[in-house]
Amino acid sequence: MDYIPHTVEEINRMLQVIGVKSLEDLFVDIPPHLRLSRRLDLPGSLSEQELAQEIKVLSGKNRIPSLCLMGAGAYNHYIPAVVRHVISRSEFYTAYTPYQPEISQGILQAIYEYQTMILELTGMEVTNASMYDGATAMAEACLMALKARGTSRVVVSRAVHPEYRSVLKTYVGTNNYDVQEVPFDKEGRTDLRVLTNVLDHEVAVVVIQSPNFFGVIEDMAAIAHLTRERKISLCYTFTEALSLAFLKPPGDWGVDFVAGEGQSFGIPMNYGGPSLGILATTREFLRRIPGRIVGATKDREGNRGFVLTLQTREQHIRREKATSNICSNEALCALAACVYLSLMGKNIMKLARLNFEKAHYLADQLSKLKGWKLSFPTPFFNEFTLQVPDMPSVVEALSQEGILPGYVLNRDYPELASDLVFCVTEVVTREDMDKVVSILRRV
Amino acid sequence: MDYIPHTVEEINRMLQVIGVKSLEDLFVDIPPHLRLSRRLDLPGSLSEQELAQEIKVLSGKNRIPSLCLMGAGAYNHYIPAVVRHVISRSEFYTAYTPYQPEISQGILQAIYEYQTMILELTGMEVTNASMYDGATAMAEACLMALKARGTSRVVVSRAVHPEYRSVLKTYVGTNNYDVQEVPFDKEGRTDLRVLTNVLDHEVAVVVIQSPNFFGVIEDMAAIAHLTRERKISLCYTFTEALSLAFLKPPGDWGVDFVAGEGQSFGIPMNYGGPSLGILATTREFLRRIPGRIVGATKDREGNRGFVLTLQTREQHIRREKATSNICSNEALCALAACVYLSLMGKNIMKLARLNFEKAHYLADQLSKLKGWKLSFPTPFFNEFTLQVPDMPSVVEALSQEGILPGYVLNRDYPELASDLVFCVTEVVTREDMDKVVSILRRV
Amino acid sequence: MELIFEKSRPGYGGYQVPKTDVPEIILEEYIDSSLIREDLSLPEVAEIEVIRHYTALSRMNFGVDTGFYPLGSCTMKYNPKINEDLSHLPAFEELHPYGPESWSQGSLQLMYELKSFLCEIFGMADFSLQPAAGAHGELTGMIICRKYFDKKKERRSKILIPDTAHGTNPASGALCGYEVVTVKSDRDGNIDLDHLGRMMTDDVAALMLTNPNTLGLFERNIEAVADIVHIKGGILYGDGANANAFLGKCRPGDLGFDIIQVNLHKTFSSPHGSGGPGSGPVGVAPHLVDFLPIPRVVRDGEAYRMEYDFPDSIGRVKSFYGNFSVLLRAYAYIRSLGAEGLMKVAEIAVLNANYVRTRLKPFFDLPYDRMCMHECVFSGRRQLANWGVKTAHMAKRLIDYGFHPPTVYFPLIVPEAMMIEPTETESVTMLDKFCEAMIAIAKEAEKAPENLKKAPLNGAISQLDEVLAAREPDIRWKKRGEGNGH
Amino acid sequence: MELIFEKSRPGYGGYQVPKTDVPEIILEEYIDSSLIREDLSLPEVAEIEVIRHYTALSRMNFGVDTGFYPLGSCTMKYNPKINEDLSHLPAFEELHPYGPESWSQGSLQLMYELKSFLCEIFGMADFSLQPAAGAHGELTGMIICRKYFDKKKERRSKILIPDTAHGTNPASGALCGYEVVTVKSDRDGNIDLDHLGRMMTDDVAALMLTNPNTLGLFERNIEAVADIVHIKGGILYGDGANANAFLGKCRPGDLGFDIIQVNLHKTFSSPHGSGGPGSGPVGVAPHLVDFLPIPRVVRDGEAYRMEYDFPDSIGRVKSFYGNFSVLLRAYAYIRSLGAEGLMKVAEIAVLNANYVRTRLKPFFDLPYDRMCMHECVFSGRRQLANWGVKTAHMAKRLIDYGFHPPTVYFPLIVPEAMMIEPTETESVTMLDKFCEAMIAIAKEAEKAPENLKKAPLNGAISQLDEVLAAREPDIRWKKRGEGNGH
Ligand SMILES: Cc1ncc(COP(=O)(O)O)c(C=O)c1O
Ligand SMILES: Cc1ncc(COP(=O)(O)O)c(C=O)c1O
Repeated sequence: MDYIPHTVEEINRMLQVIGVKSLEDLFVDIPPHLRLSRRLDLPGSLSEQELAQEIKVLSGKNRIPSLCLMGAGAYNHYIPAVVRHVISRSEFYTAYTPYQPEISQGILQAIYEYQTMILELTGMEVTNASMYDGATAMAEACLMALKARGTSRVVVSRAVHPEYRSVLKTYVGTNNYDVQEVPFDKEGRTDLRVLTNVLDHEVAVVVIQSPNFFGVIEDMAAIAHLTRERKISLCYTFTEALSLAFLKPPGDWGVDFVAGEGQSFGIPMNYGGPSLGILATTREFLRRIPGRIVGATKDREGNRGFVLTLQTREQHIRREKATSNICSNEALCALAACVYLSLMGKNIMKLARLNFEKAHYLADQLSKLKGWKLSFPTPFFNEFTLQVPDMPSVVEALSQEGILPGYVLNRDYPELASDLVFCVTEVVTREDMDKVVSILRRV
Repeated sequence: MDYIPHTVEEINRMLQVIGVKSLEDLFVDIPPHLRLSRRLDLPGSLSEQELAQEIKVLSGKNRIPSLCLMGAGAYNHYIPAVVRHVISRSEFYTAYTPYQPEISQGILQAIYEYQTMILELTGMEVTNASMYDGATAMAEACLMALKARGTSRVVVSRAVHPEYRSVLKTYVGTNNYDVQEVPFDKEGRTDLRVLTNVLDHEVAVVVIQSPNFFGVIEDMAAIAHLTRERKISLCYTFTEALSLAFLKPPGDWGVDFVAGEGQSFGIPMNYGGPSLGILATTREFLRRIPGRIVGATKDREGNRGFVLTLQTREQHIRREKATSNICSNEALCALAACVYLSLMGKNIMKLARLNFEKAHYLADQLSKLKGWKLSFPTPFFNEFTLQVPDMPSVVEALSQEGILPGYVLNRDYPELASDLVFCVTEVVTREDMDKVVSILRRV
Repeated sequence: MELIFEKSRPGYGGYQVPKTDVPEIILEEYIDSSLIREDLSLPEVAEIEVIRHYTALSRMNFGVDTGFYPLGSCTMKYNPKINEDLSHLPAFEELHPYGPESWSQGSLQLMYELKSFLCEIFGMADFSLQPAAGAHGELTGMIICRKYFDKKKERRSKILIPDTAHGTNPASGALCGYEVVTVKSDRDGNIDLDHLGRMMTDDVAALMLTNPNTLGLFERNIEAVADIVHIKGGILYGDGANANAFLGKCRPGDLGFDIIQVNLHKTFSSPHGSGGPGSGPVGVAPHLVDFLPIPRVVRDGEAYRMEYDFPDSIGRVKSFYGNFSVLLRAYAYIRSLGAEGLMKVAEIAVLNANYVRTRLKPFFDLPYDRMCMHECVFSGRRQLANWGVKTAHMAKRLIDYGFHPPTVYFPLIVPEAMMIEPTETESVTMLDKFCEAMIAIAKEAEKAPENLKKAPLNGAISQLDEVLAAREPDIRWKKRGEGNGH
Repeated sequence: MELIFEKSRPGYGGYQVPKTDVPEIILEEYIDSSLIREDLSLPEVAEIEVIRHYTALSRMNFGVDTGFYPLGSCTMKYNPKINEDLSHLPAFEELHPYGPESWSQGSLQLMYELKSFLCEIFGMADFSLQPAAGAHGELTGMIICRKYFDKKKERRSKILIPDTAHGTNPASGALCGYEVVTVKSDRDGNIDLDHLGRMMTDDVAALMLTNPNTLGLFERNIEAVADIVHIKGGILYGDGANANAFLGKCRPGDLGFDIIQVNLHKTFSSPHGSGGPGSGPVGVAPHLVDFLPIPRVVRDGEAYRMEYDFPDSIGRVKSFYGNFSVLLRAYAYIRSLGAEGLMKVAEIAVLNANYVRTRLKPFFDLPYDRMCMHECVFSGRRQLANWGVKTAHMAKRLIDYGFHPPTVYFPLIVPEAMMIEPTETESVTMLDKFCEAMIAIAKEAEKAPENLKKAPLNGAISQLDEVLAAREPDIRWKKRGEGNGH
């Protein structure tokens, strides 16, 4: 099945208008000996019905857990039906970046609304229309800080998501900047003593995740105090956007950048992507932030309207002097988040609280099991780390029942070889959790 | 979860405007002792997330066969994705009957297109915007004929779908009209000799299904000859609309009514409904046909536009003198059919041919099995009846494999106690069929 | 806009049929070629053209999701999106009606429970979910009436219907052979008890009553009405299309109704689909249960099944079991709202209607000036008499203001009727906007009537000539040269 | 239109959070209240309001499904609906990235096969599916360059980029610390070989070349170009965003490209989502395979898994594995079309562009008058010089005719550029309509230039003041009284 609406007669008529004899003649500019002289070696074409059948067979090779206790950067939240209905409006999903505002007011206004919501959630002053994901948003925030300060080092907590640190290293390393990691302490928080020691004049920015990879809420007050004293930028990152509806807005701690992942706001896990990179900062960076920004303006009659603005930051105008290379971003995911947040309204605070309560229920129940204990005695939101007596059996027992266990830390943190990070969201019921406990009791 | 967008303050303000004290005061007209003094005894309310969970649990109690060999009035055809995308446009599905044409041109034009397609398929002159289903369309066609002729009897072939005959009896019986059934012959077709004998002057209309319930194609030429000679109306009915793309259009035989089921045109089986009642007739009945009709007209500027027309037939104008009581019909299903047929175009003839070929493949293979044979040696489309050696084992063997066997005839036709009607559509692959044969070979 | 046929280009096909995987056969060996179709004139267009065509058409349509849709008697409330999604779950949608019942337990259970909910909500003994729409339910109810009296060997040839009734009521009665007799309304907008008393004779099978009636008014004398009918051995049939007004407040069964049909697509919020599919379950009092259509879903211990063995049943009114996907949405709706939610529906629906009634009363004639239920009916006679502006004009003008017009010219007993049903899902902000538009239009009727008569003024299409359409019916497209119309 | 915030009514919430089923806890016992948020100012609106608001916004947007969208360089082709549906299958959508690989075999196999298809189509040795967009792929490619030379211990600080290149090319190069040097184009619109020869020195890491370039022209001297770069030890990077032009006709690997990024959302037909998500896989020649990002999907007998152990890898450029749902659509697209379908895509895309080029040539300046590939670039300089009509005006005027404007003012070397990319999914009927609109506009420019300058004339909104927006940035809504803008 192709999607080409041409009959043979039409093709011939068009060739005539162009003044060539055959379709081949259109490709004169490709040197003949460089032409592909064979057919591509691909499986045969499929009709729609056959395609649907093939893909369903593939989908059958995946297994969706009956219960998901994994977070670690991708969260299994309930997505209200309204979100899908809105983003399935073809006027949205088949459009491109709103370069022509007069016929793109729909997405422009929605992104302006989205920007407002993100600023409410983060407590910051400036944001953009989205980044690729949380990890790249965080890496770009650091590049912004490095360029602004003209120094060479990023300090990042080891309690930041390992993949985020990895992306950071790729982005920052290629520019001959340094990344220095700071360990966590017994409380599962970034070790403040070590942090204090490494903050020399080469450091441009400190990156802290909260709740961090272990689920632990970091001591932002202390860290912000440290960086502020030294006039070093502070970047607050997060993987679980719902925590923003529970915790004090990062802007209140006086951070310079908030960069993280918005997948929790109405976007399916999708095996890890697409998701939504959120990046917010202070007014100082209004003309340096990467990515698209929508602004309000007026039309000839004085009506409010929306346009892409501050484009002199962008690649298509400034080219090599642009603040980033971003062109396509994750607009449809931003729209999903916008709809999700509109629907939730203030109730999202209740939802966050529900996550908190459920996670604490499971944490309490599991810590009562013999040999189990919380790895860190520190407040958490909906993820928490547990030290377990016999890791392979635990993982095996849950998997056997189709339950996706928490994240096994030992690959990334050999010192936490018997620790697991669990996540509990609103879709997990008490019954589910009691079942988990009873399975694990038998291990 | 309710869907009521009122805050308590707003309710109070509204009550004030109305000039009453409480919501209770609005219900003064209901005599107090007739009021319900308790709360309705219903399960507790559910949030969206909980609802979705509950319904999914219910859905898990259904079992969709791995392979469906059942037709018998509901057909498992492939539905192209485009159909769902169009009927999911909320401007269509959340609208009502287009009483106000100026803001309903979308559905009005689509139904006008649908009417045209149905007339092309049936070869008739007049049709409407849909009926409830095939069975009621057929019953209403008979009522039309009875009223037009002023006689009292409908003759219906026993090879017509049993449920259609049952609906006919309900509709026609309540009006003190008679229904007389005519048996089928050894070929599985309506017995022409018996038919000839019963066609007296009290008969208003003869109903023939083709392909009939056994899948057999009726001898329309002979039957039409019979009825025409006696000036009796002839109603052609069908359950498998796709057969219209394969067989000579019923209009070509000179029938007076074509009434049947359009579910095959892009509508899921839905456990039997909603589906699409198709009713078409001759110009003579233009002002007697039940249901909505869309017509083309002009606006003040002379532009073409569409309106509901010939409404003097309808209940809201003519009340007890209306040609029927239909108000809501199956408009969205008609839209689905319209989109389906637009997409298929002439290729629907190929699709029908594919059904024919596949059905004949399975029929050939199964008739080779020991003790199996075609019940009727008569041409068929995609359904066919087989006499099988050991009915319970056959049904059991297929069901065991999650295969839905054909329709077991013995409840409706005790004389065909060891016969099954199979159906093969384009979604059944040769591999599927070979598997069926090998399972049955082992029975 | 061009028709899809006018976009057709010979030789193009938008859909690719899968290649055959069975041995090709020579058609003529299996079937006489005289039986086979030679050609079929359907549009030849590409997938992109199909999508663009119908997307463009959708954009020429107005639905509840587009805006306020106060179409009286139709209960155009918000249709929850989750219910749409659930109705499309493959395990429901792909279910064959003739699969073994053990493979359909989910759907059967849902139907069984829905039926029980309806019994509780409406106070009836049992329900059939088979009818496909409200009018279909009415017909079913009337057939039950006939069967009931047939069984009792009573000959009753008439049914009574108030002059306010919806057109489907007389049409449904007539469709099963009853003579329809109209009963007058009194000055309060209720059924005239005296007139009813005189008309209610021994040969009357039933009174078909809508309560609240189509004026949006509750029949205050419902007890007396029921008595008059029952004393004469008649059946009190209830058109339940207006159930949105009384959910949880009172129950038709308790009011004396013997049969009632419920419009699930109205009260229980299935989208109206541009005119269907709907669903019109019929509920009956205990003495009529035996007459319900077959099959009926029953419970057998833990399992559910269809039961056919009811010798007094009227038989089937539809193939299979009803419009399942509509039943599912109604079930989901009831489960979401629960008892309190349903009662709140009635309360707010009635609140909204009375709010509109109160706000618009100074500007339009209100023939029955009393507390209304879920809808209110104004008359445009003042505007017609003084400035020659018809209700139709004002209705069309509302389109320019971004609203769907109310139902007009119904009920018939109100001249220049405008029947406004806001439903409970509209906010007061929306009602205020609507009222302001109506008030502006009332002023325009006074100040600029000529302009008003040309409405809608801003649309892609202007007033359509309905007379022309009926006089020269053109109900299908024909190729140029084939001539159009009949 | 009002903002969703302006529709907010205090006290209202559109979504009901499930009741808790665990024992309530006293928050303060678990967490210091100074860490907790007190309030959150999000819109307080009902579900019906959310749906109506965003439905209304959608109706103010133009997509491929709305009409012709010849936005050059963006390949706005039809997005098959079946691919949308398949990408939403729960077994794909609900998959957690950290589930055991044995639970993700379907997704892994799809990624593995897609990667193999891309290798075959582009003639590269291996691909990484991780980058989230074209520009992200460019960045990844540049980082690979750096790592490659680092490993070889060569210090190369510059990259060369032709003056026709898309802005993302220099931006991506700069983002990883390269000095960007521009190479001129010759009179034919190809890269100037002499200039290239002079610029290609030992400290140049790579030439970033788009072929066909953004003038829609194939680099005829591609072999010579590759030689010049390779002789100096440089890398030839290909921006594959224009791959729609050559699918099945030639392969970048065969042309001498060492690295290429492919924009799946363009060539392989994922919808553009109003600006994303996209996907920009990066393919490399054999000598660069070791540098690809980790993890890489590999096949182990019958099973598929992610492999992390590539010591020379540049590391990760994104969390997890790529934009999977975009990959899925691309996979479905390639499976649907097969080899012949893909080649037909290129043929018809090129046919359509040349048809438009030929038809419009008499009316607009065509700076490079030769056979084009999948797009053609006109200049509006004649209209500007003679009648003061800018390309921007003509673009806006197209909106009135029902078309999305082409890309304008790019590529930068064409004054008043109009870059038209019809794509293969547009019928000749549509192209004719578009050409007629363009010709009408050319005539308007001559006859009624002042009117044209005010375009769009018929929309809900007129020309927007972009200067104001940038001068007084107002990037978020604020409550009245809080003041707006910065
Ligand atoms: C009062 C009343 N009764 C019955 C009906 C008929 O219902 P349906 O359209 O479902 O057949 C309607 C429909 O508008 C109605 O308003
Ligand atoms: C030639 C070219 N290269 C690169 C890009 C960047 O691709 P993306 O938007 O996916 O980042 C574009 C996008 O328009 C392009 O046209």
